[in-house]
Amino acid sequence: MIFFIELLVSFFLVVGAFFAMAGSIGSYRLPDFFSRLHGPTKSTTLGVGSMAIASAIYFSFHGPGISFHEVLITLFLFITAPVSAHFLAKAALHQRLHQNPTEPKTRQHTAD
Amino acid sequence: MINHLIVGPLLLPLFMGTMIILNTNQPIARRRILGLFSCLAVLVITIILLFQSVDGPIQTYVLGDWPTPFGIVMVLDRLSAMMLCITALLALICLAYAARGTDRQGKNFHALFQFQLLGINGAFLTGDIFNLFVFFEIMLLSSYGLVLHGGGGLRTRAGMHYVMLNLVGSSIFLVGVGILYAVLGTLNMADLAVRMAQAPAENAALLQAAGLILFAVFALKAALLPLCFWLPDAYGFTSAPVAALFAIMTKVGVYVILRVYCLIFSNFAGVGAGLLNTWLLPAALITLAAGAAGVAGSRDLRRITAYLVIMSVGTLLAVIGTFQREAIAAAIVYLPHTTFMTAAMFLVADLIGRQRPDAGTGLVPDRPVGQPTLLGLLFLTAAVAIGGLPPLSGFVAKVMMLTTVKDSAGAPWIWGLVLGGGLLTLIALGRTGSVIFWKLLPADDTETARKTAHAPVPVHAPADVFPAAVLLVISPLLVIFGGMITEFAFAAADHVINPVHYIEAVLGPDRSLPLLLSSGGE
Amino acid sequence: MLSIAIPVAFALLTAAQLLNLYRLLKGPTLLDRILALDTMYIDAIAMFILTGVYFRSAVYFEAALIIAVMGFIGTVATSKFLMRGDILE
Amino acid sequence: MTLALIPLLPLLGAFIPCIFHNRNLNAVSAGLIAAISLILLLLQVPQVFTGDMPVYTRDWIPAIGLSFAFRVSGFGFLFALLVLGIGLLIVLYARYYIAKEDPMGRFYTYLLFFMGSMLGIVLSENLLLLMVFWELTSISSFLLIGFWRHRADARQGAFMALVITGGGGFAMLAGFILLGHIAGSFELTAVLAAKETVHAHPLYPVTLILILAGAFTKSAQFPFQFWLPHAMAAPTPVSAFLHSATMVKAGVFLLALMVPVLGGSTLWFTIVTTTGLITLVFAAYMAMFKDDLKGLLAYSTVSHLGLITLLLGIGTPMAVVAAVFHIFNHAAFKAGLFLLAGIIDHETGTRDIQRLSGLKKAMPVTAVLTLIGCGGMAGVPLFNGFLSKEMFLAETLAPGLTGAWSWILPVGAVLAAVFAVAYSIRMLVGVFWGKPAQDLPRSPHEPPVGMTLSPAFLMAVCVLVGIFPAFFAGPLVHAGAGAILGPDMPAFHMAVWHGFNMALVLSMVALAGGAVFYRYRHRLFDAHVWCSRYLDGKTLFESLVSRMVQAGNHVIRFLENGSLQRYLFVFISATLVLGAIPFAVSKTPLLGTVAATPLDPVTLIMGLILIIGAVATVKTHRNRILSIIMLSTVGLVVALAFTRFSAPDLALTQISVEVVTIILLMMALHLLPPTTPKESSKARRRRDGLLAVLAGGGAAALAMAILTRPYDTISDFFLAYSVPGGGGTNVVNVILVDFRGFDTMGEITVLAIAGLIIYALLHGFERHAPDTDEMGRPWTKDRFPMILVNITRPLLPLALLFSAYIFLRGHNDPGGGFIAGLITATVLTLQYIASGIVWTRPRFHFDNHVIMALGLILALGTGLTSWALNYPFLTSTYEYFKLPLIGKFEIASAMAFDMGVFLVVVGSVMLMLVKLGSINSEDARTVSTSVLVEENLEKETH
Amino acid sequence: MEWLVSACFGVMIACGVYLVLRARTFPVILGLTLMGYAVNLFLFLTGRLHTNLPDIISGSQTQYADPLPQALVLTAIVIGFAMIAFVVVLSLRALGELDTDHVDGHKENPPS
Amino acid sequence: MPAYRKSPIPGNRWLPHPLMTLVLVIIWLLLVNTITFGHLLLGTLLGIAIPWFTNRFWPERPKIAKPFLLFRFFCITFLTDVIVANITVVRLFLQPDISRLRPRFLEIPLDTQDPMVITILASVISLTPGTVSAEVSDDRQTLIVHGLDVADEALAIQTIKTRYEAPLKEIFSC
Ligand code: NA
Ligand code: NA
Repeated sequence: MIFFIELLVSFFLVVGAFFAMAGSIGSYRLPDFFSRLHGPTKSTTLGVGSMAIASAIYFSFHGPGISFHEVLITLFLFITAPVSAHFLAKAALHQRLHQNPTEPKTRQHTAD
Repeated sequence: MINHLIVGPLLLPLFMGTMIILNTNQPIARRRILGLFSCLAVLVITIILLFQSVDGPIQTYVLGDWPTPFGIVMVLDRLSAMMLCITALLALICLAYAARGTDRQGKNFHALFQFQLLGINGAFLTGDIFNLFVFFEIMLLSSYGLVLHGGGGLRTRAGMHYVMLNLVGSSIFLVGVGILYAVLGTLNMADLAVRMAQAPAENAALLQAAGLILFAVFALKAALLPLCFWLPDAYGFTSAPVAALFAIMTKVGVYVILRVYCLIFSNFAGVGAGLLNTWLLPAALITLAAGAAGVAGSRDLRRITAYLVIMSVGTLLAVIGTFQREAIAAAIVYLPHTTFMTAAMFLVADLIGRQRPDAGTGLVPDRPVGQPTLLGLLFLTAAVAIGGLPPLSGFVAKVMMLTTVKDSAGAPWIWGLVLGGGLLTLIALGRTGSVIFWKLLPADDTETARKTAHAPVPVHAPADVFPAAVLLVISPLLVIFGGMITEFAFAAADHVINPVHYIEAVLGPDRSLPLLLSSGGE
Repeated sequence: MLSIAIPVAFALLTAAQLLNLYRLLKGPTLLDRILALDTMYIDAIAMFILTGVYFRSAVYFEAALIIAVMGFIGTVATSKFLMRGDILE
Repeated sequence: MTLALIPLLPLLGAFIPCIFHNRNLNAVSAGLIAAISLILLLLQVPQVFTGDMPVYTRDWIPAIGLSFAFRVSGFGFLFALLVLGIGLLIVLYARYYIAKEDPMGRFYTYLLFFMGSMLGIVLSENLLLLMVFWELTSISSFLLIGFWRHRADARQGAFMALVITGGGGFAMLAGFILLGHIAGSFELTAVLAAKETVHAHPLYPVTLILILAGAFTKSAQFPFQFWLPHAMAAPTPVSAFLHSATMVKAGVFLLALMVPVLGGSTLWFTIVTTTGLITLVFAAYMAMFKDDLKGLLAYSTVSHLGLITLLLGIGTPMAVVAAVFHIFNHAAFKAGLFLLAGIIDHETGTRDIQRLSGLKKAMPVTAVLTLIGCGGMAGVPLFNGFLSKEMFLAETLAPGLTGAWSWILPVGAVLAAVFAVAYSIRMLVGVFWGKPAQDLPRSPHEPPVGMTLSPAFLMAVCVLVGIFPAFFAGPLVHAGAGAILGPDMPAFHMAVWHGFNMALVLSMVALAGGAVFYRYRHRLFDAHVWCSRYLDGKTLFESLVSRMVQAGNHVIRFLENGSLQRYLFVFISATLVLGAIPFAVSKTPLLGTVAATPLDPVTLIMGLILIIGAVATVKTHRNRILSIIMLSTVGLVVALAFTRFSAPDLALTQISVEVVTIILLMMALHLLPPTTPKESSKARRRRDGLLAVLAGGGAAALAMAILTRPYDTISDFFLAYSVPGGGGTNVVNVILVDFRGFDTMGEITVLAIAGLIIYALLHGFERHAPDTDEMGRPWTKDRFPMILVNITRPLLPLALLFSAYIFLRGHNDPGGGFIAGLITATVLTLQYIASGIVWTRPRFHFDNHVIMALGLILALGTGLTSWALNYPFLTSTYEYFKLPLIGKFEIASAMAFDMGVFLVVVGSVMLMLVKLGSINSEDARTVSTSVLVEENLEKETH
Repeated sequence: MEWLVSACFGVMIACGVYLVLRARTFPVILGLTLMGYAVNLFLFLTGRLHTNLPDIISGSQTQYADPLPQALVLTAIVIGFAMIAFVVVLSLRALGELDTDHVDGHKENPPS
Repeated sequence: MPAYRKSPIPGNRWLPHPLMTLVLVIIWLLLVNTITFGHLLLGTLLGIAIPWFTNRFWPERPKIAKPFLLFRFFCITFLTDVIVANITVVRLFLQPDISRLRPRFLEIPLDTQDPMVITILASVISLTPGTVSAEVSDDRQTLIVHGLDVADEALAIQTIKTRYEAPLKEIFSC
């Protein structure tokens, strides 16, 4: 295989994986839910997109013909990830607005 | 020439069940007709198959035309033909009973009934252990639906226990099948038998474990102690025609035990040989004893009948547990008798209970039933048959069982428990009969009676009583044609106890050769 | 080149999954856990893609796409459960 | 065949009286049937009296040795004659006795049924056939005794009779089977000839005891005597029949029948003689104190049966002759006495000896007849009982008896005879002599002639036999005893006067002693009251039965305590133990020889995540939604594992199923409590935890055992034939839709059934969901968030396209109908989540039932097409086509099958979800019922 | 590798068993689901562990994973899903009929 | 709940949704990863059949007034912003002192009430620099956005409005 192609694939793979991990680091480190939300929504999505591109390049040069279908994954994630995030944020907002001062017993289970 | 009739008892209920689904929003009469027609047609087919099997060899039907052991195969030997026939007849009768109103108590009764039939028939026919799992699931899931049909707290609770136990059972079944495949590399039961016979010694424990794990599952289905506790509530609280139909369900467990442990773990099966020879008999005897205790200790006719089902399973498996040809023949004679008669008792109990507005089927005095002579006669016939008193079928079966097991090591125990259990049954049913029919309350004797004193007691139409009567008529017929039936039973037992026949029919003579050699010829 | 890149990518993704697991177990709120699970799904997609490249096999593509679809639906359903209780109404 | 008809006529004709509503017709028809039977019996006289034995045999169930075989031996003839003769008399008598308000037809039906059963016993040639009739008498007597069903004593009496005699029957059945087994045949002729074989067999004692148990219970021998007096609750004609010629006589019949094969051993002698003696004396003693006429007669019957038993126990030829003779005599006088007691009861309204008095004025004929009967019963000379009793006394003195027996027997016999005289006098004198009673329920007078006819006939027999025994009874007794004894038959002569001998002395002692006892009876009564408390078998029986019921109840309540947790615990433990046993017992190693594959860190960490997820599911299980989320992790990692180990199809399926499952769980959770209370005790949690750890350990060991073993599989066939045979490169899919298509057929049936049941369970089921979440927060008012709504719109066609893609490629690449179906169902679900049922349902307006059904039909139809080409069900075919421009493409029949799968999946999953979603919403329920759907959409559109 | 997979299977079974033995319907259902996952995994294991040998017949591949267990697992997954769906609904129905989610219908919590 | 209305887009009974058909054909070709006439035909078939079936589910369809602008917006503005935004965000995640972040909510007044435009806008915001859209007010007048590190609130709002809302409004001509 052409070295350049391999380099390109390697680059996209590592960068993608790095972004994915960065997203998780974000969710690991950040102090509150709304901030944590940013990591998976943006970084992880982009990371996976990057890896999909790597795959597309790889298979275009390895398979029987050009391979673009990985783009569909990226496309789909780009459509859905913001909606997921929006939904989670919405739920969090809703819960924050209606925070009950006297928390029932079960709360202790929820928050370790 | 392919005998497509063999899959008739499967495809017909499946098709008709589907047709019934399509008629979900139509008047119920249409679903009833479809269901009854299906049962009738299946009955005709199974009778033809039964007659074919009497003289003919074991027949096979290879689905998809793939060579065995790769494709799934249906196997029709004498035993499975008989089981099919019993099921079809019972189903027709129960459905006729249910069509008098039970089917209106909930949704989708008729479709579920057909699928129930499909599942049971499949379990009898299939020659593939994983396919057996699939049919078990069809059978169980339909039975869940039927058990719960009509609703109500007690019924739902009992149904839930039944469901959850069997769901765990299904998981365990898969583990058992998995081990067999993982070691022997096949799923076809005949092929499993052949490979079992050739399995090296280092796989012995694993294969035996598979066999015993499967036994736990089958024992649950058959309601063998200590796995029978779900039964009294489930059968006692469900609707009568369903309980009656379920008289065959425990027999599916018995059938499968007979099949699997006389084929895959037969006496010629090398490392798996005679796996249950030491286990089955004691378990069955304890079951029989526990069933007898339940019969003696219950205070409701339906529960008594449910325990009678447990007793009959104990009896059957105790006799089968000797693993002798003659004893198995006796079990084959006993099986239709006990199935039909316990089913009949469920229906009779329902007929009685509906005419006792306060007590139902409970053993407490109530006002007289509306049709004492009719119901008394039905009850008496069922009681005599179940109690093993002559001249009805229970007697013949009992004599045959006692005669055939007399040389086995467990004979004294079997004799003692079968006869003692019979006596307890007699006592319990005698007591039941005298309380229900003879120990009457005047119409205004008690508080509750006064309340319902003017509630009209429903009078059973001939069509209500007919199904139960037909079931009961089977008993004397089994005696009158006892000669033919016992002859058939011996022939059927031949097929069961000698796995070579089965293997030869499924895999051809070449593959059965190793087993034949290991068994030292025939 | 790829023989280095792929293990590195695997290591990064696995580390990401561990971090997700931490958040999943730690919470503190239910939404944090749902978010962590959603991230696990998406990282799983990445793992599928990477596996496909590693094995030079195209059979993992559909699995990746289906995880994307199912993960989305799962997250939406769970969030709606928290907000409305009723998922289908 | 004539032979067989004798018992069969009454049996099969039993229903005939029942069909008439006229009392005379009832009686006439019954009488006619009995008479025909009698005539058929009498036709056998020439043969029987010349010593021949007519036999009729037909095979019935050879497998168990049951044949349809009858014989008329002299003994059987004697019995049959009694049964039919007395039976006819009773038919006549009952016509007058049974009250108008009682169902006479039913009475005669039972009676004929009973008669036939009894005839069957005495005429059977096959032991098992005899058993059949034996138990029939138990059943029919149960019905007869309980004829007056409203009376508690009748019910209890009937029940007791059934249990005791039926239970004895079970023992006898066991004995018969053993006997037949030892003798090698169930044919009576063969069995009776097998004395040596039987006696030599180790099972002889068991056999003997079992058979005796049957005979003794039936004949009410000690200690089973107590049921008989309570059977007196039956109508008197029944009692007369049961206690003279039938039922109880069946026991002694059987004893006599068995003498040639079982008799002659010490064991036989000891058991039978002892039992007979105790019964004889004890019952005679009890009879003295009975105020009820029938009670007195009942104990007398028991006592006389003891006498016969004793004779058969002694077993000498003359004893057998005496026994046969006494059977005949007792039948005659006892039947007559019962009928007379019935007359007294009928005419005075009471049977209480204390109340009755001086009836001889009002009822002279009855008095005379009773006198004859009592004479026979007491053994007074010139009445028939005297003759056989004297023979009996003579036998007790037989020189063959040694040791203690030599004096116990005669003493006991005399004592019993004394009591017999005493109670006979009491019956006669107490009722007919003395001052006429004043306060009787009815004013006494003679009964109708028809009613007197029967007892009169019987009493005539008593007198005639008593005076001319050789003429009237000689041939019968000769034939009867001869049939039992065969060549051992002694020469004897029956006459009133045998000369002065020891037996006569004893007879006289008895008569005198009896008179004395009667004179001083009041003193005895006082003593009796004290000891009778301990002698009531009925109380004992009832307490036994109720204790048995209680014990049974305890057992089942202990075993079946209604706790699912316990059942599951038992089930899982049992499985675990069963699975462990082979490893514990055998020494084969757990692990095989296949080397382990190397572990990579990624797999290790994903495995750890799975383990942590599973444990977390348990840890968090009280907080249910949290637990669901943990469970999702497990599902996800399992899907990853499938991918890791070369199963992409499984990964696709697992992940799809998992999400749908989670959605289902959450939908249920909305209505269920959000948390699980902490209610198990610590001990239980530890116990469950231990079982869980053991089960998990066992499971892991099992997996290791498998993974380290080599195996040889049939799968190579699938790999080899997938393309050439099934036309697909995705072997897993080809297995599913082709090689093992039948499994898939079943699998989609399961799905459809689940849909049906869920529909049935939730139909009409409504439940209100909580108004707030578990923390008390209100639900958001934004039911259908705009952004989601707008995203799901374009997503639907895209996902459907994807679904089509997955479907079409399934045969050759990962995918297939099932996964495609799940994708379609979930994206449709997404529409429901986004826009609600009310909006979505009309837009996806197909009836889910119909979709499911069509799927099943499509799969079924695909399978059936192969029938047309004479191939088995589900035989597949495929063809490659080449079209210009399009190129090569394949059409496989399996695709149509897969389409069926697709439809079933979509239909059933949608059915489940929509039904589940409609539980707490009335609007949704309304719109879900398909009839309204189109209208709704129309309304919205305009 | 075999050790790890076996351990995973064992832990899932253990957790499933523990949950199945609980007194409320919901944990029991969770347990059944978990057991279902575990058993499917086991059934899959009967074909042993294979890396990168998917059962798609192609000219370049000479070895394949055992396809039969995979087919069995697919069937088992579907059946298991049907069962879980049913039992979920049953638990609701039982709640409606018995007014409690206790598996034995007990309304009052027995003291622990 | 959006009201159902007749399709505002040209199309007839047999081809209710030409644009969707085109998109589906393209996606089909992407999925199968080959371009042959057979697949083009199959894709077209599906592209016609699926909208025909799903027509009822998508009653209100966006009108794309300026397709070219759409292309430019997504392929240039959006894509670069996503990449830049991610690098920024990753920097924030990895910075040693996480407490230096200035997370806050922004309330963005909306100039358009078209649901589709709001949806796309919200999505775009979520994928680009440090913002996640959290809620649309009931009256569709404001979009609440969470910013991860907001220095100047007004500036951030202004950027979003000019950089994303304006072009989107133009593309969908509302
Ligand atoms: Na998710
Ligand atoms: Na008196």
